[in-house]
Amino acid sequence: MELNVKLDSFEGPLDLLLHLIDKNKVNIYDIPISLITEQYLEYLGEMKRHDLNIMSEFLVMATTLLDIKAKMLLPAEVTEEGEEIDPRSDLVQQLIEYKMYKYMSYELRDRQIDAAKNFFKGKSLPKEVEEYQVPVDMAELVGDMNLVKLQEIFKSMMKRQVERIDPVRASFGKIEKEEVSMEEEMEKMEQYVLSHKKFSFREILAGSHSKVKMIVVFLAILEFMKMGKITITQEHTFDDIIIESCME
Amino acid sequence: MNKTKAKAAIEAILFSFGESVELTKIAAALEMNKDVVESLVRELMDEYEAENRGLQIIELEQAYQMCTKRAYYDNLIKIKEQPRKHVLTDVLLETLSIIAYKQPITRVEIEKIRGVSCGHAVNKLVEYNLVQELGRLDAPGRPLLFGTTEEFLRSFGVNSVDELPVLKPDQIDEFKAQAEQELNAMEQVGI
Amino acid sequence: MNKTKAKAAIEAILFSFGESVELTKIAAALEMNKDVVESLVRELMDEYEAENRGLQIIELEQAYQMCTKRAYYDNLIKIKEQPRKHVLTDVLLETLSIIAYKQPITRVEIEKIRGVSCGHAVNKLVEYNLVQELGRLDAPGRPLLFGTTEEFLRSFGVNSVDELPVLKPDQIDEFKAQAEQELNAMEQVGI
Repeated sequence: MELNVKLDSFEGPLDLLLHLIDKNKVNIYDIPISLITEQYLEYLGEMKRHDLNIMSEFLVMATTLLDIKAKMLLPAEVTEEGEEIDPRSDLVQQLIEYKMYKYMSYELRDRQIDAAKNFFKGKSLPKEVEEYQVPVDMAELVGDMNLVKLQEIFKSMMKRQVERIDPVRASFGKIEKEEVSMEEEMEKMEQYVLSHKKFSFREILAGSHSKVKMIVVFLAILEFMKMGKITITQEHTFDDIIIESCME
Repeated sequence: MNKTKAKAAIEAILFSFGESVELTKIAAALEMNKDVVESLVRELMDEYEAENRGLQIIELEQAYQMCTKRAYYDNLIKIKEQPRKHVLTDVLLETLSIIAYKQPITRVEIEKIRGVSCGHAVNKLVEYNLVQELGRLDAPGRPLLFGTTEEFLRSFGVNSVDELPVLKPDQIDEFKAQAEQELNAMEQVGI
Repeated sequence: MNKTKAKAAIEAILFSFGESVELTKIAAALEMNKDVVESLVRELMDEYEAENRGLQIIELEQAYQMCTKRAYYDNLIKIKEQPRKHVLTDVLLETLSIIAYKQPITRVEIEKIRGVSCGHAVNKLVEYNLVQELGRLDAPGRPLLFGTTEEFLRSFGVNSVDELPVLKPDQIDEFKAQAEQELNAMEQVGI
């Protein structure tokens, strides 16, 4: 057999198999497995070995073929209904499905060539339409927001601003590096949860003077939530978050 | 708004937006019932079929878009450059046809059909905006599901994925039966 | 090419350009005499005048352009209106509340309170006509001062800014005291 066709030109092992079936003019439902396996392995021998990824895909098929070949030599397995199982049937199924999509891909290519003959155009809205500003529906925009809620938001923000100014650190003259250990914080938090049962998120964060500590406290809370040791609730946006213990 | 004016308005909308416009949007713009608008668009599409029109209206899954008829490509290409479509290799086309017919589909399923890995091909198709992520499969590992885009329909001249040419997945068996019949017929005549 | 097809081709050309196309260009695409093409364009223009068309062809010094008839501008605007949904996000509400209670206020002062930049939020509030520029502060850089608008008062049901329940300076001291108390309580349990 001539090996003038390089493996690179095949999309994969199925593609190569279809080529061999076609070339030998054999029936896909009755593949002469010895012949095809032999030819398949010959191709593989010719294959450039530099791309292991491609190579491995072809090798998987080679083992499948050899496996089928071996099974063909043994007495046929029989289904519950007493029908003989053809060891090739799975491969045939796969080949037919692949062949169908391959056929469809040619069909798609033709369609793409035809469809490229349609010209589309971009947006060309008249100036008056382009410049039109959609009026804002104030009732919809403001929704159920009202002055009382707005004031709550303002208050909570002023409070946050005060809290950002660290009262303790401000009285210190120098900055000390703070070692924060997750384990330690978890332990402390667990005790706090046990002794307080119900407390506020802000309350607990106020004790954290460094970003690292805040993050660790936050992580500890998340961790406890995950473990089901606490539940959290928040009535409205901007409200304080209430943490409750679930531990006995 | 009478029927004639409504159709004229649809024409104006499709022309000036250029891109595809959803049926619901057209209906809202006309302040008319969706079903009525759909039948009007269809009437308009039919009218555009007439020989004296150089344009056509295409359907893309519940959306419509105006474009030139293919017959005038030769005239247009003389004075206007057609934006280049991506050249799709065999690998890309195969992968695309599998996605088109089996969507929503995971990468592993595509690979099972093709017998080779296809991560690169899928990424390329997503990059070309022919394929998109459709969400995740509710299965171990929550793999991504892929499907075709509106751009796919436009690029391949298909109205909807349901209207893809011939074979649908459930037709594989039929296809097989046919092939077997042919085979038997051939054997009978001794080929 | 017969007259009907030539006119259809002209329609396709004018559509695909969207902008004005010179007569010479159209003639080149059709490989037809300029004068013949001109008379064909005029015929087409007349046909477009019919009531059932939403488009028109206008002439611009030996060039032609396809565009929407003015009568259908309202329909186009309705489509533009559809996707927009305005909401006051948390960021906008925070910024608005600061402006409402601290007006007139500069952007830098707002940022000092919020701890993050707010240029985008302020612009958005101005666009929504809830906030307006009140002038400039007599300070280095002469920064803009912002305050609430009449629309704000109307929308939030206030008669005048004086009616805004104001936070008094001693309330801020109270916050500070509260914060310190909480802090001490926490330190006692060692957090």
